[in-house]
Amino acid sequence: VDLEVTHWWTSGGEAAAVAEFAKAFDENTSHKWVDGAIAGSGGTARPIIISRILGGKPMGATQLNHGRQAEELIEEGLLLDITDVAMADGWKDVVNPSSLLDSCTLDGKIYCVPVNIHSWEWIWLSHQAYEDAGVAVPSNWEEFVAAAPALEKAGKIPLAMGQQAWQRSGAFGVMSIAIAGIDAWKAVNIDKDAAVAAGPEYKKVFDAAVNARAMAANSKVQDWNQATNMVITGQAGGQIMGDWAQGEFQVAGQVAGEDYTCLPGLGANEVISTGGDAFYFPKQDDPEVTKAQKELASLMMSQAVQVAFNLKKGSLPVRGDIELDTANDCMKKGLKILADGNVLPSGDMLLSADTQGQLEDLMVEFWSDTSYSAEDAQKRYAAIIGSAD
Amino acid sequence: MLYGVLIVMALYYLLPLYVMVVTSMKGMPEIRIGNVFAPPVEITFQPWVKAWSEACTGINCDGLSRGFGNSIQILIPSVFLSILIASVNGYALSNWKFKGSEVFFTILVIGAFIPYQVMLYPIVIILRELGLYGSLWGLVLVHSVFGMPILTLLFRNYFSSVPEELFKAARVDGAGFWGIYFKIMLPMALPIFVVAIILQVTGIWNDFLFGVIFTEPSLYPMTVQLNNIVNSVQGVKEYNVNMAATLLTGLLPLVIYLVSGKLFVRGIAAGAVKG
Amino acid sequence: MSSVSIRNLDLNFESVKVLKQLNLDIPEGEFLVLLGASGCGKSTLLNCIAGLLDISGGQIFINDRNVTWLEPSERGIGMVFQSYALYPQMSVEGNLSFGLKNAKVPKDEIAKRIERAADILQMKDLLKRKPGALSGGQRQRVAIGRALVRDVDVFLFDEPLSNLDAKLRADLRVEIKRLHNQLGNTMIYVTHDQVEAMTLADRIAIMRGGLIQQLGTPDEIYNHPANKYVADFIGSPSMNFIDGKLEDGQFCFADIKVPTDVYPYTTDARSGDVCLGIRPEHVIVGEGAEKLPYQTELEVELFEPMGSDTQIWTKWGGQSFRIRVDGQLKVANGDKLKVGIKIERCSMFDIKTELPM
Amino acid sequence: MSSVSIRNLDLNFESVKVLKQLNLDIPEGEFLVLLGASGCGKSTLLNCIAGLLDISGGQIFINDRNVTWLEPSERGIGMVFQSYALYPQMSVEGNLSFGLKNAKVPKDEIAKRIERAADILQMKDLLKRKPGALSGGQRQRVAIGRALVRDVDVFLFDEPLSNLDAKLRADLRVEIKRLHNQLGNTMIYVTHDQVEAMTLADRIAIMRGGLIQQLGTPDEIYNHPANKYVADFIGSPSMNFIDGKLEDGQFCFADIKVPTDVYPYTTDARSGDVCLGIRPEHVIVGEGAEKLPYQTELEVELFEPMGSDTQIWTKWGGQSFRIRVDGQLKVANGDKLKVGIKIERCSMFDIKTELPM
Amino acid sequence: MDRSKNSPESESARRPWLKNINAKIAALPMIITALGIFVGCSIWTIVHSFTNSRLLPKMDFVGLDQYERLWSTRRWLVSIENLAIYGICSLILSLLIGFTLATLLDRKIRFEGVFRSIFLYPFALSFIVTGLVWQWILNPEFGVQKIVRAMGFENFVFDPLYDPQLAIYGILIAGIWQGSGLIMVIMLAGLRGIDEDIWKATRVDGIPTWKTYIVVIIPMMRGVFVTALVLIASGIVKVYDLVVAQTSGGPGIATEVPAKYVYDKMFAAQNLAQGFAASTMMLVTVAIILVPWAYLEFKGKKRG
Ligand SMILES: Nc1ncnc2c1ncn2[C@@H]1O[C@H](COP(=O)(O)OP(=O)(O)OP(=O)(O)O)[C@@H](O)[C@H]1O
Ligand SMILES: Nc1ncnc2c1ncn2[C@@H]1O[C@H](COP(=O)(O)OP(=O)(O)OP(=O)(O)O)[C@@H](O)[C@H]1O
Ligand SMILES: [Mg+2]
Ligand SMILES: [Mg+2]
Repeated sequence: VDLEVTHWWTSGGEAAAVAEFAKAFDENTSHKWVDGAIAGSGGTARPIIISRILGGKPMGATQLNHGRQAEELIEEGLLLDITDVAMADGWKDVVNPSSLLDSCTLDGKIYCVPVNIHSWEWIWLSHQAYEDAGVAVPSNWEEFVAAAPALEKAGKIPLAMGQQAWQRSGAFGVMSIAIAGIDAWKAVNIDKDAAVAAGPEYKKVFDAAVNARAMAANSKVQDWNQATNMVITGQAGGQIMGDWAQGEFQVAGQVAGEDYTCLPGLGANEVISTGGDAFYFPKQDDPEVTKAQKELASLMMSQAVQVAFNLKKGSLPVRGDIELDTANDCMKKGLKILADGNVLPSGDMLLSADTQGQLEDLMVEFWSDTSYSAEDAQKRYAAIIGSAD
Repeated sequence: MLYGVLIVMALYYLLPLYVMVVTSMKGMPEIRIGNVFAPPVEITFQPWVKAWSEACTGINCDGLSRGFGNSIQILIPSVFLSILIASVNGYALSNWKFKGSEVFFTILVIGAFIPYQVMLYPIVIILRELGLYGSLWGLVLVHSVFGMPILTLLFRNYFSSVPEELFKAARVDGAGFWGIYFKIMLPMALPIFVVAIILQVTGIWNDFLFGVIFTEPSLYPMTVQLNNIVNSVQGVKEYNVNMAATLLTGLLPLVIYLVSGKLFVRGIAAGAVKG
Repeated sequence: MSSVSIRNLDLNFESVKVLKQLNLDIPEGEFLVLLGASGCGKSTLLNCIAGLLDISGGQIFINDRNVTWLEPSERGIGMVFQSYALYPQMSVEGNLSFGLKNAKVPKDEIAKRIERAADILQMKDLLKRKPGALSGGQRQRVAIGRALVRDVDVFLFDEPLSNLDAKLRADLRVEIKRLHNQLGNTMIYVTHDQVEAMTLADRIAIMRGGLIQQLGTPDEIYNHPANKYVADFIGSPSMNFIDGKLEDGQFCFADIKVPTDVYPYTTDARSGDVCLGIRPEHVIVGEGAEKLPYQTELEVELFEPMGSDTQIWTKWGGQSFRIRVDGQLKVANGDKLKVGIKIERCSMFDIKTELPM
Repeated sequence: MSSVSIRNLDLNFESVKVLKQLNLDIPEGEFLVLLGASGCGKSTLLNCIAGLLDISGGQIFINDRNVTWLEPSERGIGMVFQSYALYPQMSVEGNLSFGLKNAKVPKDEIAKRIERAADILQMKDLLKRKPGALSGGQRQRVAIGRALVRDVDVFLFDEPLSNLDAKLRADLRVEIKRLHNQLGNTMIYVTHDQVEAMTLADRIAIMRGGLIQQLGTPDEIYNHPANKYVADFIGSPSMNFIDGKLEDGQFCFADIKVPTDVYPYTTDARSGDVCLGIRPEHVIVGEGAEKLPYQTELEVELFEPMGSDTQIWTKWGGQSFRIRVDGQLKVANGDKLKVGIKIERCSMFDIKTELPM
Repeated sequence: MDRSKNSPESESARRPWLKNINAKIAALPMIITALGIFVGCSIWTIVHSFTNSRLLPKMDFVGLDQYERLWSTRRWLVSIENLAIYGICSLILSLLIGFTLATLLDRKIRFEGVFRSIFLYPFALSFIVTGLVWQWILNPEFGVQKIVRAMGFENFVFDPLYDPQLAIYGILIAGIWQGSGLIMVIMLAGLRGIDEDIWKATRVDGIPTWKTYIVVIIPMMRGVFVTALVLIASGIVKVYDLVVAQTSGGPGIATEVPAKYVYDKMFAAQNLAQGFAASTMMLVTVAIILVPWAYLEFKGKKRG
């Protein structure tokens, strides 16, 4: 059967990664992968995906951020239960960290295949920028802050930052892990403890964020990769961005450790969150299609496909039983942290899209409006956490 | 003086087009270093080729050409049906008033102000119940519905300006509702049809949201590829390809505008002037 | 046998009553003209007969058939409009055959009828042209032809000539009259031009505010108007009205007394406020004046030479008074004219009821 | 002193010559009517005088001032348009004062002038209304008022009455005439309605194809037309033309010979193809007929009673012939009428040159 | 004589209900659209705005919660303010520019067709394209600012899209560029419909041309302005693509608009009910402004 798969991976590396899925599917099964790519972020793709499912003409499989996004679809019985595949392939044993599988599980049943791990908690630093400014490349957040005036004097932007909401909200998340500490972070994000959010640990985060805001004031790019480009070219000192950024450094021919430095957890708390992408399978009437869906699910989790896919995508595989020899420096750092178990669940899994949306709104405003004080922002932040569901 | 103002205004309107054309013929390195207004040092048509036949959408790398056929396939029936419905509406509203007809019309005009995002889900559900969801005809229907307010307004105004006596003469001659519509009104309505066609071609050709929400990938219009080319969040932005792609996508409505400019003004004159 | 009869016709536009309990019988072959000022409901009445307006009450019969709710095309009527209402995209032939094709008349029959109509209206060589390429008069002829080919019993005309210039209007008027003589159909003709009405009509219905004021032959209407409105409306230049009192068989106004013995009173009321209506041509100037029972002298205030005759504006006892003299008579402002008035041809109206005395 | 004079005026629209070397002198206080068929250039000429069209050649003087290149508002003219051209969103008062305010005329002066205009045109109680709430005649009056308040030397009228119905037209015609008598301004009046021309004009200029065919008083034009075109154009009902030959002092056609001794020839050509023009009123029916030099008998083909008189269509020697009789005379189709023709009042034209003989 | 009694067809004296049935059938699509889609969907939306629907519409009523939250959200307030700024400016400027261009073109100029096409062509392009091009031209790195600086004005600053105070005007520039051509054509058509004699009358009255336009011509073009207004206003309320393409609402939330709020809440934040509440507010506003106007404009008016 022709199995249509929708996703929003349309850039070069992403498309190449998807192609690995398609190739494996076409070669290893009797079915055919029909690509339904929609560019833009989830905001563009999601209504399309939901409409298709609601309209009774669903696709065979679709990308969705796992976590809470799909809960309602599952409750409505619109998504296929693939527990049998997971049991047969023993996912429980191989998926690492296991939280990835948990977020695909509702009432003990598994509804999605996690395909990769992305982590947000990185800062990328430009060696050239610091050289030009005559200061050493920082090794943690404090040093980074301390070096900022020197950079500015040299006509550089200490912190590169794009305009998109998710970048700003993400950067704040990274800072809160590094500055407020893991316990406080957990209290806020897992327990939704508004008191902690309003408390002194988070006050530090907001103060730091005000500082960061000043450092990023002259960064006028829109897209995240344009911001990354500023780090690559030495116009900016650093950028807080997820692990996907290193793809850009690679394309530019830069070498980790020589041309740039990556610090997980801003060099303070070396932990990474384990977000990532997952595929869901809308329920279909045709048993043939169901069979194909399950075959695809199984295939996506298989070792060979995981390796092929993640190498192209630049993300970490979801299986603990894979060695990635070809991985670069930063990726290896990530793998090590992963192996050590210093992991946190990602915001996607903990907060509803609505809450995240509100946080993004807050962060967008906070980062772009210098008159927005730390106190006000923290108050609002605590309120959102308090009302989170 | 008069011409001076006109020429300055013309420059303002032409500037973006110039930028698009110029950029689409530059190589990427040139774009990075130069400014947007500089003419290309080395003219290249590679971006056009790429936009048309090589740019990737997911794993399909056949550029805009992939959606072109679909766009045409969507465009023709949508334009046809939406104009047919709207013209019949306008005709009925101006010549065959019945109790409440003006109320429906008023609702229709207010409908033009509803942001259509709001209606996505209910329409999905309606189409599902009609069994039209995901098909070409479902999309055609959606385009007809959303084109209806403005088009009906134009047609109504136009047909109101046709002398009532003509309509009476046709009734005395024994022509019925449809007879009068097809044999008398349609042949006289060329200018307003041109206007309607232009508005609809533009709207439908440039539509992205409906095309992608109410159909399946095999029917995705060209704008989906355009969106994919232009909106790829990650990776380097190939501005030259983007511009080439946008120009390619806009070509059909542009040509229609240029060809039918005079008729357009005439039609507007007939359809818009009477409030 | 009457060709068209209308019983208690009511027509309202929303709350406005435009036609009120109107009755009308038109014998077969009659040329009836509906005449009245703008807005009096002439077109509305015609549209009701044609079935183009849904009536609010009453009934309409055409050839003794109740057609009240029939479609216009089923009533056996043909209609000619003021703006011609030709289908601009069809040739003359197409215009003529449109109704027939709708009625599924066989091809050769259509051809025959078009030929006949083209013959009658002398427009054989126009058949292939589009209306845009025709002159006003030719268009009007095509419009008439369109009714002609349908072989209808009743022709309805709604001011068919008012868009034409004076000369053409006069010519086409004669043509329509000829056509009526030739075909003998019933014709109902709406106009607000009294010359048209007078020259064309077998009978004229004068309308006012949705009511028929008088129905009669042109002669009756001209010479025996049913009320002051009709008297005023008919006649060009129009009737002079002098307000005064009837006292002892004399009409008195200002300090003038006109003996009215010769006036054929229809009521016995011999006194009261009345209004004397005198048509300009019943005032004789010069030689003939002396023979008349009442004579006076009037001063020329203004004159309008019109070629064949001249209109003269004067004041009679302070009231404006218009007379008509031969075009050869040379007058100048300020001239004094000796005039005689044919009192026996005058009309006298009660000022309050506006009815003739 | 002439109020308006036009010297060698040329006007081309692109390559089309609409006015050709036109000369015209209008004395102060004259009421000149430009009369002609549609498209002959009347409005064009008027617009040139007003300065609304840039002329291609020649000069225009108003009150002996060369205004050829002045703005319309500086020429001392006021203009009244066929479509009234009132400013729809302004009240009558606004319409009247708009031009004055713009010329910075003091407030009280404006008020005075408006009052005067309102007085003259009897529209005091209309001042606050919008044009949309006025009847056709009232609108026309406002349009005239707009020219009036500007205290101009020359009034230009472009078919000011053609959008009105016949009755109103007749009334307003008289009003304009009165206005002229009262104000004494020069007035140039365009129309294609000959009745208007005849009744209003001191002199009429008959135009055709951008040329003035004849310039003269209404009487001259009616009784001594400069050519066949003018003869045909003027007169309602229009002149009968009978084609024939002039042989031995007799006008011959079919087998009829009419002695033409009494006709005042202006040329010596006593033979050739000619055309005899006879106005309907110069054909006498009944008593008077016997006294006339030429008599014949004609058969009534069709008659049009018009109240005060009746038009009768006959054939004379196979050619269509129209006569006018008193409205009291009862006729019927087929009646034979004894008629006499006032040959001395006829016109005779050379068929080729169309000039009178 | 009394034919109505013995006539065999006296039953036809009643009004047949089937009269004009075709017209009613033909109007069905319109009726269905008006009632089923526009009214139906609006009611559906309003009803769901009182629920706490998230990803999928559900009938789970929570009263006015969504509205309370809506009106305490800064982004929504900013959106409304932006829409007001954008709406008013765009309305005025579109009409002004459209009308000015139309008057220029109406003065019997040469190459009218060329100019007209130039002013009109942007309308053929989608908002996405418009947004993209203008984002680019206004970009300080390689757009206008760079050019002017390259010409020697080193301190020249022109980066409307990056200044929160100005960003909405940056969008305005693009919006007007795209839409004013159509308005111009409509105005031009209206001007062509003005009686020539009016022009002559004003010249005889000695009114300057500019004054004629303002005092006489514009008031006469009411119908044209109404049509133009409907077109512009319906576009303004729905403005979305342009913002997304040009700024994605940034910098910060400086260029957020209500339609984007609705869309983001419904689809990105998966809070349908919040989006519905926002769109209900938009609907209500539109209705408050439009219904009385539409009533006057269309209901009471007779044919012709
Ligand atoms: N569709 C309509 N709705 C409301 N009133 C109407 C309508 N049509 C006509 N009327 C009114 O009905 C009255 C009669 O109109 P009608 O057209 O019959 O007049 P008329 O005698 O033909 O006048 P005219 O000589 O101007 O054609 C007028 O007062 C007019 O305002
Ligand atoms: N703007 C123009 N461009 C080209 N030709 C024109 C223009 N205006 C008028 N004409 C031509 O000039 C000739 C005279 O026109 P004009 O309007 O003066 O006629 P008119 O005598 O006023 O006719 P009417 O009685 O119909 O008003 C006509 O043949 C007309 O076609
Ligand atoms: Mg009428
Ligand atoms: Mg003219």
